[in-house]
Amino acid sequence: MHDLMLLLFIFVIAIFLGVELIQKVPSQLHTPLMSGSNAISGITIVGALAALHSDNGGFAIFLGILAVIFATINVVGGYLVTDRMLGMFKTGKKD
Amino acid sequence: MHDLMLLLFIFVIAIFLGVELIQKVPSQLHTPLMSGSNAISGITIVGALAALHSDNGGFAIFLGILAVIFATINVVGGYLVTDRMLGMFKTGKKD
Amino acid sequence: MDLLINLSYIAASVLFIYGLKMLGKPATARRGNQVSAIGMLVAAVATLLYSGLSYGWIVLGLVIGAGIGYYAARTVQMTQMPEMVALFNGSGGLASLLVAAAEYLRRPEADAFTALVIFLAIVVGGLTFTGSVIAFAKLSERMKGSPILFKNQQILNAGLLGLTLLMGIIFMFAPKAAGFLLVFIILAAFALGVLAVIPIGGADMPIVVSLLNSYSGIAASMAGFIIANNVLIVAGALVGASGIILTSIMCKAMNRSLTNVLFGGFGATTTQSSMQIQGEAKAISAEDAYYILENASNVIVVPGYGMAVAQAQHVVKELADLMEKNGTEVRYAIHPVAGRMPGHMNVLLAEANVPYEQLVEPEDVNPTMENVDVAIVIGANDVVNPAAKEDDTSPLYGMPIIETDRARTVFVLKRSMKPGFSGVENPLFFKENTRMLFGDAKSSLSTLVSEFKDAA
Amino acid sequence: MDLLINLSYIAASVLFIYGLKMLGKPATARRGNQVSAIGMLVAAVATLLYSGLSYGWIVLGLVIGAGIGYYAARTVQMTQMPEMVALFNGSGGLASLLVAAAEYLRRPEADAFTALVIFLAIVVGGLTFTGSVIAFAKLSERMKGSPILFKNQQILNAGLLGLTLLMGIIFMFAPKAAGFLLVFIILAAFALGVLAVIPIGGADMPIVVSLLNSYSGIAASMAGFIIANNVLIVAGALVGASGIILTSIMCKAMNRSLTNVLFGGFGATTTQSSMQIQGEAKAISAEDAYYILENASNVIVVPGYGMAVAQAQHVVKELADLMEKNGTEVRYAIHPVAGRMPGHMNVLLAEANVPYEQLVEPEDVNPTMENVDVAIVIGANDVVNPAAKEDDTSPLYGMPIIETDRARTVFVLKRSMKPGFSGVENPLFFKENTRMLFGDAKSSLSTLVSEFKDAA
Amino acid sequence: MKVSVVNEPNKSETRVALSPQSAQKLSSLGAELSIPETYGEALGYSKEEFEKAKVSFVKEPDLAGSEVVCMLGVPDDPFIDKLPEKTILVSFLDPFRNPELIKKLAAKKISSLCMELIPRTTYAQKMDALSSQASLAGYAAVIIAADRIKKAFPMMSTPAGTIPPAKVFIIGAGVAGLQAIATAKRLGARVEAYDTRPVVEEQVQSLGARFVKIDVGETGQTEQGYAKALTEEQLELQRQQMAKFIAGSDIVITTAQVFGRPAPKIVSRDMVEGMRPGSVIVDLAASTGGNVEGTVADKEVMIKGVKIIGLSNFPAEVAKDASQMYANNVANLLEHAWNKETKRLELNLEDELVSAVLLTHDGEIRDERIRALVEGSHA
Amino acid sequence: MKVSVVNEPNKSETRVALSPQSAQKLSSLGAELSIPETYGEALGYSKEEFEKAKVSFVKEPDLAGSEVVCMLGVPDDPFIDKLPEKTILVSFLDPFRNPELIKKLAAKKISSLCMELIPRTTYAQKMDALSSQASLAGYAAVIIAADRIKKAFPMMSTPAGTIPPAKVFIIGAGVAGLQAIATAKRLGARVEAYDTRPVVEEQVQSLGARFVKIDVGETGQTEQGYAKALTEEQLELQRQQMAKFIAGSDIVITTAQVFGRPAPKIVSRDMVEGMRPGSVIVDLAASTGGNVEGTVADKEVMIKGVKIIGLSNFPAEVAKDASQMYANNVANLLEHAWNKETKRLELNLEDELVSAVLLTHDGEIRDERIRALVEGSHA
Ligand SMILES: NC(=O)c1ccc[n+]([C@@H]2O[C@H](COP(=O)([O-])OP(=O)(O)OC[C@H]3O[C@@H](n4cnc5c(N)ncnc54)[C@H](OP(=O)(O)O)[C@@H]3O)[C@@H](O)[C@H]2O)c1
Ligand SMILES: NC(=O)c1ccc[n+]([C@@H]2O[C@H](COP(=O)([O-])OP(=O)(O)OC[C@H]3O[C@@H](n4cnc5c(N)ncnc54)[C@H](OP(=O)(O)O)[C@@H]3O)[C@@H](O)[C@H]2O)c1
Ligand SMILES: NC(=O)c1ccc[n+]([C@@H]2O[C@H](COP(=O)([O-])OP(=O)(O)OC[C@H]3O[C@@H](n4cnc5c(N)ncnc54)[C@H](O)[C@@H]3O)[C@@H](O)[C@H]2O)c1
Ligand SMILES: NC(=O)c1ccc[n+]([C@@H]2O[C@H](COP(=O)([O-])OP(=O)(O)OC[C@H]3O[C@@H](n4cnc5c(N)ncnc54)[C@H](O)[C@@H]3O)[C@@H](O)[C@H]2O)c1
Repeated sequence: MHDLMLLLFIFVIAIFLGVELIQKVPSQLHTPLMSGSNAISGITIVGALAALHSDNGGFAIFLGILAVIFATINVVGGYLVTDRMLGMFKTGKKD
Repeated sequence: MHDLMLLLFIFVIAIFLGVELIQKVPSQLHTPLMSGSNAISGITIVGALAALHSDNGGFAIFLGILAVIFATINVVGGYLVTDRMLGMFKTGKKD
Repeated sequence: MDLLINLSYIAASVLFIYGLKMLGKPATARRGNQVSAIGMLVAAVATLLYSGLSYGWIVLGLVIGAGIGYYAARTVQMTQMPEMVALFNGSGGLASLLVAAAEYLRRPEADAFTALVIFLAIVVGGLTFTGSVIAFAKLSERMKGSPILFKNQQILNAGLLGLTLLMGIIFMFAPKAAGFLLVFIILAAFALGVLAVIPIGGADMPIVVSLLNSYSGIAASMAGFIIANNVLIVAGALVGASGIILTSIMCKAMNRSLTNVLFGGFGATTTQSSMQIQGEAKAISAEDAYYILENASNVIVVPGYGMAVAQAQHVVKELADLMEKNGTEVRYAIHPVAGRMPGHMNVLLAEANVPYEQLVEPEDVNPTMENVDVAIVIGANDVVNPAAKEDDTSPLYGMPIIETDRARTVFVLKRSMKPGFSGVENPLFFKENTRMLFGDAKSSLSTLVSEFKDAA
Repeated sequence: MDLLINLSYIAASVLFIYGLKMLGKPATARRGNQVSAIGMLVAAVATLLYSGLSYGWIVLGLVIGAGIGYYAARTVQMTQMPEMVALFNGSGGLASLLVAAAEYLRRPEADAFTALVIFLAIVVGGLTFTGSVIAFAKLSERMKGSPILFKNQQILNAGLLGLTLLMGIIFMFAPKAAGFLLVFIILAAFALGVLAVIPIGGADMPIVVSLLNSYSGIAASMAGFIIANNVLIVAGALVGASGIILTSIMCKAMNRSLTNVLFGGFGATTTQSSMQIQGEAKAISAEDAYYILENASNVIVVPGYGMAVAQAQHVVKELADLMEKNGTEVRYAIHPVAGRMPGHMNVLLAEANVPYEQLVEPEDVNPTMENVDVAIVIGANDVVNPAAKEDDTSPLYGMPIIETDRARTVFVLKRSMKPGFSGVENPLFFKENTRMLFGDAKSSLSTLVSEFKDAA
Repeated sequence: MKVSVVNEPNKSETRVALSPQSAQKLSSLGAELSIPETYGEALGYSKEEFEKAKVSFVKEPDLAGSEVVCMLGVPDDPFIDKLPEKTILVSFLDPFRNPELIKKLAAKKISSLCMELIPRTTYAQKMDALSSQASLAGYAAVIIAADRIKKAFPMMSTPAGTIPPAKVFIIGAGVAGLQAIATAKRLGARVEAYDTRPVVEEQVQSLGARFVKIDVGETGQTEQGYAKALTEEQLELQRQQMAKFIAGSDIVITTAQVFGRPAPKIVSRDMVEGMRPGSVIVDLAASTGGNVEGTVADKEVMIKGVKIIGLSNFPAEVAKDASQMYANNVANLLEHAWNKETKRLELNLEDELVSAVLLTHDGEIRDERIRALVEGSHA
Repeated sequence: MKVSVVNEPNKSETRVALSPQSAQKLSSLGAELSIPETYGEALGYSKEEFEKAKVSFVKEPDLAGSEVVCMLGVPDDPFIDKLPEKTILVSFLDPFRNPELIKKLAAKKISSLCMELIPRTTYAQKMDALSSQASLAGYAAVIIAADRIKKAFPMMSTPAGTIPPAKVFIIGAGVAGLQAIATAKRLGARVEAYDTRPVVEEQVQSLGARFVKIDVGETGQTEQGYAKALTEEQLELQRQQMAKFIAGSDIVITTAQVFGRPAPKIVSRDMVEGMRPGSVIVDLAASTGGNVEGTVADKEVMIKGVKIIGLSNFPAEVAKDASQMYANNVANLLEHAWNKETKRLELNLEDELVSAVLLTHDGEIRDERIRALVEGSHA
């Protein structure tokens, strides 16, 4: 119970921090920012990895593998695509 | 151990949040903000109260009472003084 | 080992925080993304330190996922990036759903709280998944972009949502016994995702993707609660919260409200019929106006007597300069009778050093008014009064005006709804595409200027 | 019960967060303080729900504390508030120390981590206490305000700090056995607080109080670790972090660096002797310059040819207007030879609608230059060159200049260190009170303008 | 339809009533334009430009064959004698000061469109020649003042001492006054302005100048936006308070007019003498008698070192622009009254604007005030 | 020490060399000032003001008893004949065009402080009468142009059509040119400027005007900041490229001077004829021969509809300010050379500034270039 409360605590504070972090974003960054934060939501990979416990049942393992695959797609694809977008700004029309 | 880690976690995130919260403060608010956040640091009153466990030894109780007294001074005095300062702004020279 | 893992998680969270913050600024965005990627690496590697993991399967999953992700990210065309992001986002949501399901299988005798978060992770993850897939389909034009509407849609949605919640409550109180419900919950979540996105028009898709992105963060956070993992919770919450903020920023930039986007499809057919009868003038705040200007590529400024009264000529020039720096084309349309003496506007604009080349006459600007993203009417009134064209009983009838009413969006900066010199009511204020920015023109413009500067 | 307590703590934390945020904005500051007070109430009441507390003692402590606090807060004179804040802050630090000590007495067989945080809470709390008391004494002039310095002060401080840390390490590894050390640690902490504050001058006291405030937050946070109480940790950390930020903001506003404040006393005697030999010009960022301007009550603007080149006249006017709105008196000192033709500055300032009343001539402004808080030199050079007064070999010698070098602070806005029309080096740039704000004058000023607007 | 534009009866008039640009517009409506040879040459209009606009040149205007005759200045008797009945005449007619002329026009059944009678509505502004000419007059007044005074307008902080800005005081902030304010401000003068109508305060400030408030009790304006006449008492009160502003000014520009009456005398000889020697007064109302005591139209009068300048024709100082604007005003008026189908000018008395501008028609004087005046002068 | 300020030999000169303000300064230094009766009256200076500054009025200046004599315009022979030896004379002397005069001054052992020779350093600017007068000349040139042209300067978007801004082209952007640019800009004209010295580009832009680049190869300026003369080839190249700018302008103002030489001829008759009729040229260099072919000093010449105005004395158009500035320049010069202890003017040849300005002293011509010239004219 206590643990959960602490986690809830963390959750609440992190929400506030998330709100404060993003203040005013120029329009050309909307998509990259969305994409970049989408990549962070791939953090679920940590959960997916943890799910692949060797003492898990077969189906759970199967689900776990799928979870790892999808989470990894999100992480790898997300970061790379964001990086490509941002890389193009250098040569982009503005600045 | 795990608990402590979570608390540490909370500590770190709260530090970041504290940094983000205060961005640009007009000079007339410097003192009230300092005073107001000083009142918050009186949160140690929670620790002081918790220290007054009935199963504590006499000296600990004594320290506890002192702790409660000082913490309460900080809290009560801090909030009141801040409120007085801010109350005067209404009629103050600016705006 | 645990200590190391936990410290790594703290480090990863800090990296995410920095990364997100940096992503919001043009100068640091790319490095921010890299910082956050490092955070992800740290978190993932730390997780591998847990004892008892099946590394074989892990490697298998990682390799397959990384391969697909890498391939997709490398080969996607620049123009297709938004839909690719949608797809990635969907897979993140699905992963959270799978994590929840797997955890449930491992410990079906969960307590109520864990059951609750399992339920939430599955519902949010599931609807993120299908919603993202639909968004992908609409963006990539595999599906038609226009809103898909049918009768009783709202009732169906509400019913399904209710049913899902009901199943959730049951599941929460008897997680083990009601395990079979999970299958239905998953299906319901999938259906909800589809239903939520199909009525939304293609143009609003970026906003939807951003919202779904926020959801996938929440799903990850819920998954974090299931396995009591703090980095998951923190990162998920960060994404969830910042995603909502970003979504609302994007809404403002498109001059939409979030409810409008989400439920706009439903209203679409009815709003159109709202009549010419002068309805209500819609006010806008300078901040919201900024988001629209920031996105405009073609702006005309229409100054009038109010600009002179407010002595706003210098700020007008400053704003125009900032917009030009932002890549927007800005012109000043000067109506011959604007102000209170011939050449009134010229005197003021010359004082503010507006180059003569940027001044255009109504005849020149009216024909292309449809291409004007925003017309900013600054303390002008009679000279933009559409009654001069439309209403042959108006004393202004027949006078050529600057036809700002035909621009995509019109901002009218004035202090009240009062008429101008001629005393004639102005129907422009009540048009669909008009927004009133009330207040002294100079101070409204100053606010816009500082919004622009803040963003830089 | 525990659930309720914990939820209350979460609520209290959220209230603190909102309260702090609101405290930073003039419009919401007072309500912010109230919100945070409610948070405190919630946290305290929730704590009372813990079982096994000695309510009698608690009530005793609360009543005494509240009485003293109430009395002090009500009766204090407005002018004495800063010192009162220092005193309150000191009692907070002392309370944290006491909590730590009491906890130690309760469970002397603490683990290393707990011992560490006990040690930290005691040291930080203790030095906060005595430091605050000294600050109070200096502020209330119970003690002389000037820095108190003696020989080998630094060595003494470093030695004491080392000794304290040493005791801490010992204590950490044998908390029970080394319990007696705590007494010495407390004494050392007290001494450290005194020693840290006495060498600091009275004018810098507000900064010191702000820093000590941040410390007391840290102390509370450490106390939170001791009793594993999250609301303590969060609130303490918030105060600790925001206090540091506030401290650095205040430093900027006083044009000091933090190290300068903390160790300034030591350097004081030596810096003075650093010679007239042209040292290094000190650059300043627009942001830092803003903090100083924001605090100034008397500013003169000295425009020169560079203002014309940058066509910065409109921004100059805007900045001046903003400063006036902020309560600052602003005048423009026009040197007769500024620019490249007689009346050059007049043309530009008239264009920007600067009222003639605000223009002053050098003869009028020079005699009261000592009272000018900031002189902003905008692209002027020869006309503010002190060589004209000081150096009889200079080609400018004998020309009356605008003696900005005698103002409290001088900002010079120019793009480089290059000399002006006359080609003569300008010693003004190297003076103690001069800061160079490099860059195109228009863009530097624009940045200042948006800093002002952001703060509003 | 034949439209003749004729030479000005007043030889000193340098403005004209047709520009190549306005000719273009009228031709495209279907007018057959003719003008005297060398028309507008002095302003730099070339024969080719006019010919490109389908204008024919004539030695003597064929008045008998013209249905419409346009000009700028008030026509003289011999000229009107030459006009056939029913001719449509477009011109300034200065009706309040020329009752005899109006009577004659009515008697000859000439349909006269009187440019002074254009209503002051937003719609009609494009035909409003009083406004267009007044605006340029305001500009010209300041330029003349700047030329005549032996002092620079702007403030100059120079190594040889600071030159204070010239103080300009503008009385009457109508169209001309506002333009004068704007021009003097631009040149860097310290500008103050006064008007009896309180709405003008905001307009003056909108040009960055200071409005001087003088309390003379109840004042007002007519529906058309013209000022009402002040009572003699009010004028006295005004004069007293104004004297000190005038004394402190380097330049005074007066523009006060009351439609249909001689200009109010606002600046008395005492006030003039109260000014510093070297000061300059420009009286824009000179042609209707002047706001300043001592003004002599078209002469520069010196009174104790103060120069009073009162041209009868200020817009002619910028004759090129003034002509362009007047010509456009006329063309816009004709266009408004033009029947696009029949390609003819048809005076539709139902049309509010035409009805307002049409001073004489079918033997009748249609404007009440002027009819009263004419009949009065008769009696 | 007796200081006489004398009437100008040139009766048409309206400027004066002493103002009450400068008199105040000189008196406080210890000068005993005397001026002719009615001195400065035309500019509005009153007797009382001067008397308050301890100036005495004389019928005829007591030249024999004066140690210092100040004036503005170049003195004539009979006047110099009346000066005793060793008198200190302060005035414009136009030395390059008056070698005989200089010779005479030297011969009479007069110590002449020549206002044209004030060095163009930052320190000396307060005495720099060429600058102060040039600056006002630039202002006056624009005002005259605005008065003479039949067109308004500013752009006006009016219901009767848009009036385009006047195009003003300024040749030579020294002190006078810059002031002309500023003034024309203020009035709302579209201003372009040209100068041979490339540093001027930034200065022109600092006033918001456009700088026209014409490539004529190598040019430069002397140490004193004066322009170097162009070669004949360069001038031709310049003329060609300039013709088209001139043709497109409504107003051309020329200010090009080269110190010590006749003004360069920049605008040829062809160029003038290329302008639209009604255009105006103001030639600030008229007194040194003019930059424009056809300029006649103090006449307004018409060439094919283009008016060329070349006054020999532009600053006199704003004589009041010009006098104030010149008087301050002179006072500042005297103050610089004054010995505060002895309360006397003492010409210290060690002082760089005095040494530069002192043209003749002790029978010697001290400026090399002028000595060369005088000796040349002799031979
Ligand atoms: N050009 C001329 O020569 C001339 C001469 C005389 C008359 N007129 C007439 O004047 C009119 C000119 O049209 P226009 O569109 O320029 O002006 P307008 O129709 O008179 O409208 C001006 C508007 O500006 C607003 N305003 C006033 N002060 C303001 C401030 N400080 N901040 C923001 N808004 C302010 C007023 O609304 P709020 O009060 O709600 O703020 C008003 O509706 C025409 O009718 C024309 O006929 C022109
Ligand atoms: N008033 C007259 O009639 C007249 C006529 C001729 C000459 N002068 C001479 O001009 C001088 C006038 O003195 P002053 O103090 O006005 O000017 P100044 O001594 O020439 O200095 C101007 C300064 O402005 C800076 N600057 C130029 N462009 C800038 C930009 N875009 N942004 C920021 N800074 C810029 C330059 O430094 P950076 O390059 O480092 O930016 C330069 O040091 C005197 O020496 C005077 O004798 C005056
Ligand atoms: N609707 C339109 O589009 C339109 C067009 C042109 C003019 N107008 C309005 O008509 C009004 C009159 O314009 P005008 O310039 O032709 O007027 P005008 O030439 O008749 O008079 C000039 C000014 O002198 C003022 N005046 C009269 N007696 C005075 C006195 N004793 N002391 C001081 N001032 C005195 C008047 O108030 C007026 O402002 C203006 O308000 C103008 O805005 C409106
Ligand atoms: N140091 C000081 O304080 C100070 C004081 C006054 C003037 N000055 C400087 O001295 C310089 C000259 O000033 P001035 O106005 O007395 O010069 P000027 O009157 O001798 O000449 C006027 C201008 O004409 C230009 N010119 C010459 N020949 C030309 C040609 N063929 N075509 C086009 N332009 C030509 C010159 O370059 C100059 O700019 C300026 O740069 C000025 O800044 C400096």
